[in-house]
Amino acid sequence: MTLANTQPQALEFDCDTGNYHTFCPISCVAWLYQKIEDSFFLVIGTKTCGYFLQNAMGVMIFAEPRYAMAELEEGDISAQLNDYEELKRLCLQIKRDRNPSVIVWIGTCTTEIIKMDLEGLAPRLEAEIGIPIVVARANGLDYAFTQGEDTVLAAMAHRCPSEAPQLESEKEERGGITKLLNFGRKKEDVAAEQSDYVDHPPLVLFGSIPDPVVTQLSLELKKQGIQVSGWLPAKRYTELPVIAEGNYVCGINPFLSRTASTLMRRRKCKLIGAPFPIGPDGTRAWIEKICSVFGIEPQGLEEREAKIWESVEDYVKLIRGKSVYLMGDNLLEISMARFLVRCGMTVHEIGIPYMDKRYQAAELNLLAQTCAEMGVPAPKIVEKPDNYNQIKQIMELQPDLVITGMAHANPLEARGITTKWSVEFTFAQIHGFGNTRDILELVTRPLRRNENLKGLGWNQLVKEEANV
Amino acid sequence: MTLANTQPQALEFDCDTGNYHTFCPISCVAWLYQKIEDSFFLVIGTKTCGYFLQNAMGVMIFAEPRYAMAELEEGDISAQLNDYEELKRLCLQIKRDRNPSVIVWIGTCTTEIIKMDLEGLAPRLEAEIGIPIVVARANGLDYAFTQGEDTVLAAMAHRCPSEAPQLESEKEERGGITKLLNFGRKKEDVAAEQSDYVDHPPLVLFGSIPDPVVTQLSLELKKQGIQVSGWLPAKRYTELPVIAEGNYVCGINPFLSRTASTLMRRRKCKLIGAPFPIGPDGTRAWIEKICSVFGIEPQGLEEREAKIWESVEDYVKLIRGKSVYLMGDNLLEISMARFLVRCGMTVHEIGIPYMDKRYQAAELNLLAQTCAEMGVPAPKIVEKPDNYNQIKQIMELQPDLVITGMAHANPLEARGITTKWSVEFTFAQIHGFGNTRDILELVTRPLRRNENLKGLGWNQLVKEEANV
Amino acid sequence: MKLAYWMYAGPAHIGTLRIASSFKNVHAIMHAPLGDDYFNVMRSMLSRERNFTPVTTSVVDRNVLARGSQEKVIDNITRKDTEEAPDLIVLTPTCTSSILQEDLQNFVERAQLDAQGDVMLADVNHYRVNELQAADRTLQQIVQYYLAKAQKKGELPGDKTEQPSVNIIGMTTLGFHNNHDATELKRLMAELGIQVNQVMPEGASVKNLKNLTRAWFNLVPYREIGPLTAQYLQSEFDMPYVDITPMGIIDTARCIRAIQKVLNQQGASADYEQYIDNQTQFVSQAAWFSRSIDCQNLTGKRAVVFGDSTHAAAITKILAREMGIKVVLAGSYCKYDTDWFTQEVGEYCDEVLISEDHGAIADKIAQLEPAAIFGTQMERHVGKRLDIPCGVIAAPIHVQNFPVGYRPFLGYEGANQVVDLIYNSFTLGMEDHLLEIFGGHDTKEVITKTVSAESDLSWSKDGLAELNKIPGFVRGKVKRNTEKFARDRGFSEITAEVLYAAKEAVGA
Amino acid sequence: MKLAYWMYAGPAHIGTLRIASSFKNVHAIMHAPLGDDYFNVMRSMLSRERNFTPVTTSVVDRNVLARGSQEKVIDNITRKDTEEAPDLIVLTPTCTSSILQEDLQNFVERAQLDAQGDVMLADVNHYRVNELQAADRTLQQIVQYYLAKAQKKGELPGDKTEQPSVNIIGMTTLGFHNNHDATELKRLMAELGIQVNQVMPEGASVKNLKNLTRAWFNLVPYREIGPLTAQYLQSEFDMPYVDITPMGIIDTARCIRAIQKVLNQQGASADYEQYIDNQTQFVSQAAWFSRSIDCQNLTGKRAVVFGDSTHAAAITKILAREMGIKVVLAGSYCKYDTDWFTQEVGEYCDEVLISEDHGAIADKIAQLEPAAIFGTQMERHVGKRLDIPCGVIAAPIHVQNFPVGYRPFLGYEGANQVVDLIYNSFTLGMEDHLLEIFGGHDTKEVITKTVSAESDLSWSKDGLAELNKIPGFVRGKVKRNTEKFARDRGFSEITAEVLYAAKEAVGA
Repeated sequence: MTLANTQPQALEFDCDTGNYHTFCPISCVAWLYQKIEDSFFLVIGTKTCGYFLQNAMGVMIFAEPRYAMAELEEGDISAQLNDYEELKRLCLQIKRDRNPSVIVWIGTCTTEIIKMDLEGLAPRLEAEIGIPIVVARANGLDYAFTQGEDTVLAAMAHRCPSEAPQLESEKEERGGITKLLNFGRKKEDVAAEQSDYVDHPPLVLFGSIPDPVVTQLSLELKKQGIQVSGWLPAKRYTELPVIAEGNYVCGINPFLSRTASTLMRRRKCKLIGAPFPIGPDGTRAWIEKICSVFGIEPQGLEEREAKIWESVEDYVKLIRGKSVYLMGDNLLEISMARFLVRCGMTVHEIGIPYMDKRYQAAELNLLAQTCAEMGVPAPKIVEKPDNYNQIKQIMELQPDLVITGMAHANPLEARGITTKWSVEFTFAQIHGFGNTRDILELVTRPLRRNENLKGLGWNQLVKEEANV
Repeated sequence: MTLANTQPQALEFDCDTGNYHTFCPISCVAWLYQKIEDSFFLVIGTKTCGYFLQNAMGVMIFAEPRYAMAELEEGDISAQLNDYEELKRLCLQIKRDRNPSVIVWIGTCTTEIIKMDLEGLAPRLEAEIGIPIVVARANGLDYAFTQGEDTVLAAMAHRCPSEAPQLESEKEERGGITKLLNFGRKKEDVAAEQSDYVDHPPLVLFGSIPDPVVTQLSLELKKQGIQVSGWLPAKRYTELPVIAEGNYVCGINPFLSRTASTLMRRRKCKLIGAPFPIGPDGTRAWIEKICSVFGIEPQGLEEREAKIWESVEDYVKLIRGKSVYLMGDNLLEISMARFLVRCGMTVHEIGIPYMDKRYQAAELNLLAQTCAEMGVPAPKIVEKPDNYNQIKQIMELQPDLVITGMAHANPLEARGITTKWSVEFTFAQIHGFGNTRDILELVTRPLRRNENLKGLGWNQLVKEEANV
Repeated sequence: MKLAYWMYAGPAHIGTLRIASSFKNVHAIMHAPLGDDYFNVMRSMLSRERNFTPVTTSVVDRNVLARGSQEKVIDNITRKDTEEAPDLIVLTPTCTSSILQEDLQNFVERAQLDAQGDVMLADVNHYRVNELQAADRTLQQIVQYYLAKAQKKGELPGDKTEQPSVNIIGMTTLGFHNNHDATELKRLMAELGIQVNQVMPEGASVKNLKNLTRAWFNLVPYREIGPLTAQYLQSEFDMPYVDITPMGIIDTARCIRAIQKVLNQQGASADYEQYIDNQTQFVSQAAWFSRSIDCQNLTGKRAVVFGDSTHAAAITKILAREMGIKVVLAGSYCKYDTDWFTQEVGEYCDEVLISEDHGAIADKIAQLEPAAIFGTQMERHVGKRLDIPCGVIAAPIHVQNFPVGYRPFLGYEGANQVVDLIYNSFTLGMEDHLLEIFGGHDTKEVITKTVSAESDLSWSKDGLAELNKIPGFVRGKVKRNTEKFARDRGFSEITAEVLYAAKEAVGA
Repeated sequence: MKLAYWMYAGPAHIGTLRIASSFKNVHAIMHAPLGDDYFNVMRSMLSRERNFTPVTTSVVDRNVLARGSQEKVIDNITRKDTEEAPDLIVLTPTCTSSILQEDLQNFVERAQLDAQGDVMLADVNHYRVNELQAADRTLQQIVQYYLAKAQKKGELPGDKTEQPSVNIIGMTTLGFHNNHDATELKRLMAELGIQVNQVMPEGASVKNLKNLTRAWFNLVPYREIGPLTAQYLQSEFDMPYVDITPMGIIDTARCIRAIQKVLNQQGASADYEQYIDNQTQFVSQAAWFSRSIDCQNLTGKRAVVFGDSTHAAAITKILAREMGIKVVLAGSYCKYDTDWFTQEVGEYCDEVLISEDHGAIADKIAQLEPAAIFGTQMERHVGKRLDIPCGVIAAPIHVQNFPVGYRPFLGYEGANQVVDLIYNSFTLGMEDHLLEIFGGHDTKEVITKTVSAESDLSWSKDGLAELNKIPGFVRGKVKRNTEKFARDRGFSEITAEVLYAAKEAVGA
């Protein structure tokens, strides 16, 4: 790699008209209900919300999952019905049918517009029916796609206990991760192993990722002697981590700014602002930052990163020197761009629905630095991009790859532009060293496919091209 | 019902050229391997035989069943290979893979023509590999379709023990049916119940029918105080019934003349010549005949039969007064015709591949008598019918229903003739009082269907009719 | 509030957008919050559309809410008017934005002042009608708009086409097999010597709508989308219409005969009887299949049908009349169309169920235990859980309903395709059963779950042993019938003898 | 002797009878024992044939064996000649009767003395060739017979048709989707402006065979049946032929270009490039599907293909070239055609398997664990047992291969149909996986069978716990790869850490 100019250029920011497409933030129920196994998510909204959940996730879910709609009907909108009684009826039915440990109410645009007082109703109903009710306003007026998770985690942050439980049995229960890591080992071994850890203040990580990735990242930190005392969210609502004043917290997803500020302001935690553990470069930077906060000298990380890069060279060589355009969809864009630049790509432009420059500061710095190190221009970052303008630009620039939302992928492909759905990165396992191959498998798939088809000359599959 | 003339007319018999279609007798493996659960059937023949088994049974069987082909190749036909060594190799493989209690060798036309000495090879190989080998010549030169079962049962009749086993454990094992009937009862109850039975010489029934029907017929006889001491075949080869000289035997299928004569001539049994227990009339006659042999006054049979008829009146009224033509396929034709006449049908002609007038004497008498009682002409019975002539006749007579083999059903339907596959009666449960509805369900199905379609005017679905 | 896990029909704005984006060169502006714009995703992903969906969201966010949306909506309309020069821009809110009770009609009028193309507000109540009703209404609204406009300008042609001609009304984007149905109907019309004046809305241009009245009649193949337009054209322009769905051999013939009548009333001398006969008996294979031996084996089998009005009614009639299959339940989720549906299927099924609650339908299926289901993707999954085969005959739309190969439901080739669907549903289910029967029984001692302890009666060991000899796929039924028999006769224990007595008595 | 549970191709006489009964007004006399005549059942039941199968068995029984069959065979030939007045009677023995080594040629000659129609003995070795080879041979024999006869009589036309024309050779009764393929090829030829001189043998009359030579060229779409005839016509009458199977977009284009070349060599000036382009990019949906997002998700998935030469080779090429799917094994049961097959698929798959032993193929599939199989009915059942979806692409014929709806494999519509077949095979399998992933995990504690004790390595409890978090459909693979990794590195116990180390190292 050529290290032309290691002085980072300043990143250019812009904010466009906002006629862009992304998924509704209520999407988050699709992965959160799986992550939190004893939960039930109730989306309070219209037929429009319900039909979205049913259709747009790319797969119709047929079994009765642990989420449902509270579909508002005309009587609810015109306030002829009593919200409390209606919600009580539905929650009692959920309690009877599924008996979850928590019901999460997901507010929508409609509950905002009709000013339904969910936060006011919840405590009363919680007391009456005896199940915790968490309220999250995952509405499209204020949030985009993955930020739905942010609203839920911010709401749950309030529910984490502030001190370790007194009862031994309860303690056992909350031991989630540590217990897992020690699963099946003899007590003495466990005790002996505690000495593997450095003595440091409690660290809680936040962000919803599949359990295997939780284990991987926890093991990663353990190698540096760092013990993760809990994850928000945990596998079960009843295992929410203990969060005490002065604890350290660190996010693993770039769209969790609200959760971060809640933990800082309301729970008085100290936020470790690090790049996100996506790609080997990001993962290394993330660990290094945490180590530095705890005054630990990281061990073997450089070699580790180098080895990972070596092992994925077969994929990296497919994209090195190529260009990519990120239309903006899931707020993972900065991390993805930084990783792809590190892989040797040039980034034309990064669209992003929402840009919290403070929470993403470390990631933005790493992006600028990576661009400088790789000798490529720093991309322009456009918040709330205008899709129409983007597509015009793409047709001119003819990037080698466009990472885009689902609505534009087929039409771009029909015009000879290679695309990848951004939403796949939302659902795939992309965190940590071990998943580098998985991201690259996704990124390179359309390139590999179209390389394969190239010889066939089927690039323009639309007849007369009207003005886009 | 009108009892016009109860003097039976003489039945008319004929034997035609024999250019007719029916299934190969090796078909019997398809039901016998299921009936005898610890068996393995090895059909020794050509690719032609194997492809038949695979295709013509109307369903391709994909799992490795307990039958297979020993496919004769050019070297076998030209006798360049040693039959004994070849069969040994295959049987050892079967022993290794499936470990059956018996291997039944099914000889075919080809083994006849090349004069392969299966009966000579079997005892040597049986001794060498330690598994009983039964040889049956189910070839198409001598037999038709269901007679394959006859060849197998006749061969097995030789293998039935002639006296009860000495060991208590073995006795237990051979108690098949009786054990089943007493299953789950206390010893004392069983002992007490033995008194339900009249004291009569041992009775063994022969013919392969599904286990539920075995139970039904055994219960039927028990009601008259008659104890069935065994069935040929039994559920397992190791449970073959004890057959001693002087025992009574009675067949339940009309195509078992060879088995009957083997039991009489070789095992010195007394054959009860009865009509077959198909239809409530046949079942009643069958039970009465057995009772009469044992000097028992049958109880409640008349009422029983009447009740059954009453319960199937909804089906019977669909065929009463209608005409049927049996092209001849599975040797069940006489029993079927007799039953259908009793239902009020007129039978135009009965084709039958093979007619043993002695073994079927009681059934033939019952047919003549039934025709007389029902006031319909006695049908002509044509052995080895000529299909071409039959179809010409059918097109002239336009019967309401034709019971035919599989090759002619669709073309007849396309010409507006209502048909039923004879082969379905081979596979369905048609014996005993309790299955009357099942036969009628099959018989009336095409009539119900075509009644339903009649209004649509789709009767002639072939364009220009060439000479048939 | 309604607890909902699944919907059969989408919200109203989806219907409006399906109509708008079916037309050529029509753009829709959706006035809605971020995330409500998934119509574009559905169209692109499900129907594998090559073109960008001509729908732009004028995003409602917190700022817009505070400031009012008028400016933004009008800006977006005029901007699209400039950028893409559509013939028509249709504005629609969604359930959410319709609550704001803004004067959208006024926005439209203001925008029309600047726009070169036409601008229109889709006029539907987002809480009272669903996707299908809204689509029907929007199509009628657009047609009415352009006919009124032409009338005003004196551009409405007064004549009919020289040859008999037809408008085919109701083909839309994201419609269930609509693209292939349209092809098949065009072929059918060609064979009948009828010129196709227009097919709409899919692929139609609003500029040509003024010529609609030149056709001799309108053909409305679907019950859900098209009737309002046909009724409007009849009452305003005296155009007759035929609304018999040509699905299945019988109703295709009925539809053709109705067309013949309509043409002959206008002076033609069409005689399609010979065509119908030839198609029915020799060209299409469906009638022959009905008569063939394969189909004989389906006689009397029990089926449940569920879907939209059009497909559920048509399939019910095909099953009952053309194939001799017993429809134990026919149902529809088009609650607003209950009377029509009930009348159509009444004589062809045992029971009618009109419901939008998928749970109610699932329960019915579980209880009725049909041999096959013909329903939506939801019923297919119910079938999977219950191990009952299901053929999919109706929307909600799924990517599998956009096959690349030719799969119409209408006309004579449609009749062939429906035969395959029905036959394969039964036989693929049958295959498992045959494998169970013929697959040999190398010690299957397990008592299946249908033989559970849930019953109030006890089974003796010999009774259970006999029960377990019965093939799995009828065992549940035999068990229930036997228990009913035993209860009626006051037996407390079911032995083998009771089992067979029940079989004799009630055909268990 | 060979222990056989299943056969991919039937015995020789089936091939002969398929050819004879494909022709119009040709009758076959089968000299065979009772029960060997199930060809009539297959034709009637599988292809749902409306007409009686024109095959009569001259039954060989014990009496005939004793007396000799000459009289009976000749009687039956002359009887049929009188009864049905066929143009030709074809006599064939079966495996069984061919052992008798009678002089059947002499029987035929004797019968010919009395018969009005022609009489012929099908000349194949029943122990050395199978159904497919026998069919190829019998067709060539019949063609040769009639061309020789015409030549002798001086009735052979010397000219070509005015317009470019083609004979389509190889369409037979009981052929895999042959009826729809024939329709599609006729449509294709019409679009290319090529007149169809004859299609044979299906529906052809032997009386017209003398006109075969008037066509400009022969088209032989299938590798199994037709080539011998085409080669004969080339060597004797200098007729060029095209034998590229037009299956899939690429080979359809290749076939059309070969036709263009053949026509232009004879003085035509055909230019089909624009037609090919338009079909490929806009009319057929197959090329667009390949480029679409749905298909992107198939990239790199692993498939096994098995069938006859024609279909297995064509599908392998479509999967590899047109859809980017990795064919880990391509196989054929046409052992006699090994060289051709290997050469055709060599560069498009990892491994080639030519075998008639279904067990060997099943074992391979189990070992390779592909994401989908494209094979015969047998492989479909193997797939069912292993829970791997399978699309059926080749004979042995099954009633499901006689769909009532239009389902060609050849030409542009065939390409569409093949896309559906492939896509549905993967997605229906995928659907189960998605349901597993998205269906929620309400305490699934069961360790699946793939995680069995069969391995020599022990899994720690935390390792097992992690393994069980991996979705079921990849768990087996992850387990094996991890164990391989552990074995290579000398770990005796697999902990969570080892599992993730393996993932990093080998992408387990």
